[in-house]
Amino acid sequence: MTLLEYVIVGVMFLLGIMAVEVRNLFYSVIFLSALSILAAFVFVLMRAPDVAMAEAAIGSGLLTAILLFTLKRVEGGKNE
Amino acid sequence: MSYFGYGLISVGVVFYFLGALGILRMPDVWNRLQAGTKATTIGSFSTILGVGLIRPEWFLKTLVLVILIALTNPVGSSAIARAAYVAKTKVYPGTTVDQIGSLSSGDDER
Amino acid sequence: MKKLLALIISLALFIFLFQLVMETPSKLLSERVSSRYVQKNVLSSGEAEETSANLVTSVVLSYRGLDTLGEVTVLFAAATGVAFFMKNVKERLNFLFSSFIVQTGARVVSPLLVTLGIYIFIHGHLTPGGGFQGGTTIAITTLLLYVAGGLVERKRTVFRTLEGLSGSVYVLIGLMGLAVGGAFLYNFLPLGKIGELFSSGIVPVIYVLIGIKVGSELSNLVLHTTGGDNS
Amino acid sequence: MNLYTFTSLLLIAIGVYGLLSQRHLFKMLVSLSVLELGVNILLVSIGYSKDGVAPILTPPEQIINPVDPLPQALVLTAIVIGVGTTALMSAIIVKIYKRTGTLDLSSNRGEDE
Repeated sequence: MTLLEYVIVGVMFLLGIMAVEVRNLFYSVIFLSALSILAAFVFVLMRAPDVAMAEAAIGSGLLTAILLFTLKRVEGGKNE
Repeated sequence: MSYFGYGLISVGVVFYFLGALGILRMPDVWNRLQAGTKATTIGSFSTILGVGLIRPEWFLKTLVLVILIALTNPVGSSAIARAAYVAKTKVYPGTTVDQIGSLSSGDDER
Repeated sequence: MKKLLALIISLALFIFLFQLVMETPSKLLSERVSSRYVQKNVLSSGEAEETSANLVTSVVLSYRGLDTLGEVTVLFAAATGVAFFMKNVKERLNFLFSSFIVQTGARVVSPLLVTLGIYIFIHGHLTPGGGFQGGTTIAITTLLLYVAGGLVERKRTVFRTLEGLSGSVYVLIGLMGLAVGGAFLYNFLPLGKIGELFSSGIVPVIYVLIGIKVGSELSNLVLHTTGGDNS
Repeated sequence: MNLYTFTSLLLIAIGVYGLLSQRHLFKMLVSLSVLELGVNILLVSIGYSKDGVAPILTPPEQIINPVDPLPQALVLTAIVIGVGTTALMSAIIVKIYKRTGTLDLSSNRGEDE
């Protein structure tokens, strides 16, 4: 159980750094979505099932969709 | 009854392993998608039904879950495959048949 | 150079917050603010705040009911802002992968998803879930129908009407509590026993209203974000 | 101080680092989302105790040692409002792109000086 927690925390740290640092904006949104799913899992481990349901539905569904729609409107963003 | 459930869970684990192996070994996007989707659909079916057989009071809920997975999983994989085709992903050179290209060569832009 | 400076600043912030959290003592259960909501028995049917089985629902709708009204209003303000900024954006987003299979699948799955959302917010005071989660599920159904080829383009006035209606009824129930019991959002319905569907007074009613409001609000927000003719 | 509080502090630091170092508006939006996620996990982890149970009453017995439900209720509404504010920010970003043609903050610095 504790090994699982350490692995999840490590992966969350890596995903956060990747989401902030990666050049391609599309990859950035996808890493943010994966981070949200892992955060929902952490909420389940913290015995907060209500918050986990809201986070899983919003972080993986609505937030990703809204960010991708924005990205498509600004034509890929042209980062540098 | 519960031994049968454990047997179903073991079958599901084997299918999950085969799916992961297929994702690692297959050459391009569509082959990997096919391996992953087919194997994990059967794996999820037998795992969830096995849990429902071990705890008989949950059996109806697991049946609903199986029906939902049967409805959504093929649709999702077909959407991913079509998106990969539209985005002109690289195709494995051994591929010989391109049915979408021969069917809708003109109106690809919709 | 600038990245190095940002790294130093964020590391300093991290160390500062770490010290702050380390020195905060962890409280016992009896010293918490929420201990009154926690220590309750299934068999008793006591005060108004003690009869919903989900403690989070009890805190959201009994202890902070007025706050929840304010938060739903903030969501409404955000949706209005999105509609204002996207007003002149004419072109719609097109999805090349909205094939026949996806459309049929969306048509089959969407009633099941709406049913799931309604189940979640009706049982919000008994099981995990509630108005916010159910509303989000309904908004995701709207998103699915949009991605599958614009099947919900005509439903905008329905969403707008539902959203305004549920918000008005929320305020109306609060005012009825003010008239009956002398406090805004006073729990004036019969309370019942913990664990049954018709228990804990006005809490399930308000949670259903919040579910409808959040669902239509987020659906409107998604439809505004995708642009097109907002009318 | 448990592991989840540590995680949340790491995420907050990553978000602040992204806000300070990135010069692209969309990346700043993503950084702000990471920061918001960290703050949510921090709030829930304050109420977490190691041997607590989920704050849902199940019919047979009384609840013995639950985790604190107050931060959970706070975070529940904060998440739903967070998606509204993120959508508002992305709408403003689209408007800025339509007006100026770029989202890079370092390229149009000369206009407002």
